[in-house]
Amino acid sequence: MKKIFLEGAIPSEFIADSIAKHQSKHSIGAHNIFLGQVRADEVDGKKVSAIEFTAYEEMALEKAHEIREAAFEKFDLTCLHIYHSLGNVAVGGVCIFVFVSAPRRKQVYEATEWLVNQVKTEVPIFGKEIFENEESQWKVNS
Amino acid sequence: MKKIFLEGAIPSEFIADSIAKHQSKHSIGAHNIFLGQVRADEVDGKKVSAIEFTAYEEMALEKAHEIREAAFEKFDLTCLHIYHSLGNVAVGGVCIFVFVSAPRRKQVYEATEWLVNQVKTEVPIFGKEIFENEESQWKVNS
Amino acid sequence: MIQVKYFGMIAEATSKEEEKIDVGEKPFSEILSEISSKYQLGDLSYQVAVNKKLVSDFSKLQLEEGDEVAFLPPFSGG
Amino acid sequence: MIQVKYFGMIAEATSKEEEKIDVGEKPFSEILSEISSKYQLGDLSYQVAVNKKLVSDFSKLQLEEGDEVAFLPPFSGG
Repeated sequence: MKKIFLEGAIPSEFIADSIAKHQSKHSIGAHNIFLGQVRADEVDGKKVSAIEFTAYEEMALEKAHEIREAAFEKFDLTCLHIYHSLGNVAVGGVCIFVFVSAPRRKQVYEATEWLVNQVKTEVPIFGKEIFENEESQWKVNS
Repeated sequence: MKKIFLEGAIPSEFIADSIAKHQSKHSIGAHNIFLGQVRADEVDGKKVSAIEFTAYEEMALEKAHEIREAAFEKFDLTCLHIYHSLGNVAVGGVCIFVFVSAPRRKQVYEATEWLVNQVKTEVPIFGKEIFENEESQWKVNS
Repeated sequence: MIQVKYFGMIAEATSKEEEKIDVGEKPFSEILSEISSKYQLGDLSYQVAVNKKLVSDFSKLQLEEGDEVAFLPPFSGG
Repeated sequence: MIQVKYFGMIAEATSKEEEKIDVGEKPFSEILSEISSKYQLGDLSYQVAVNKKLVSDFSKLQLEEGDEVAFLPPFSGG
């Protein structure tokens, strides 16, 4: 089962590394990358300062595996990667990184969108928004 | 007029830098990145080893500017960046980098796709595929 | 004995992340409602997974020794 | 004098990337066909830009001193 979790924010160097690793695959013509970044949302005058992520890790890995298999069935892809943060990610930090590669560009946008939506709805990850005043509320996906 | 051209392949460090620069923009919740990578296509038994790009640079910058303006009209974006290689890009190298950021993810995929298509059809850039045997042919966009 | 796991706002309500429960021959639905009343989960929204699979039809399910039951509030990754 | 620029496979056909041409009072369409026959561009596909704007209706256009005319083969960036 491929690992998907990283502790804390996903560093831009990690993303650069993933990109560089694909440059030896000469059948790839198009990459599409989605990054979710923690936004300083305001709720009733309180500002989000971080999101704290927890997960049912074993089930999440199984689900991510199923999603990968389904994506390869559904789209013409060369490879795909899903990464998600656990623990604390401060505003401005990247908490989800989805990376799709294919011979041609046609399907990569749709594949990325589909994958991000699958991760949000099917993978047991739980985000808690921490406000600057240290109050918190459970994140609700829209 | 924003600069769009880089000499040679676009390094993964350049992409990482662009990502890192956006982490201080706390209204952003979603990034979408498209990367075009030079493929080792085979044509009549000859294998592409690189693409050599030239451009009508002044017109390309004006066109890129118009495309940017149109994208901000059309989609709800916080910022967007377009970069393209000039000169020689070997197989596996990234020759186009389109980077879209928005408060929410909904429109970023479509905006990226639209931008990439606009660059391919509206910006006067010319690619010449160089084969391993040093023959060449002018690239045709599909 | 089964292993029960709680996540997110459910773990806040139960004040624990996991516990072992002796279920004997009780039907699954009865176990679920005992847990729900013990921790007053009635107002919370959650799904239940058994051995990492979401369960929609509780009536057909009979737990076995060593099963893992998880209480999962709405997913909010990404 | 106008500045004429050639790109991509057109520059290969003309064996030059730019040149200055004295056009006098000649209509634009005549200048274009002179260039096309001089370099045998007849079989090649291209668009023409004047001062960095693509021109679709040649008949209405009168060039002025210092204008920049570009011969652009199909775009193939990306």
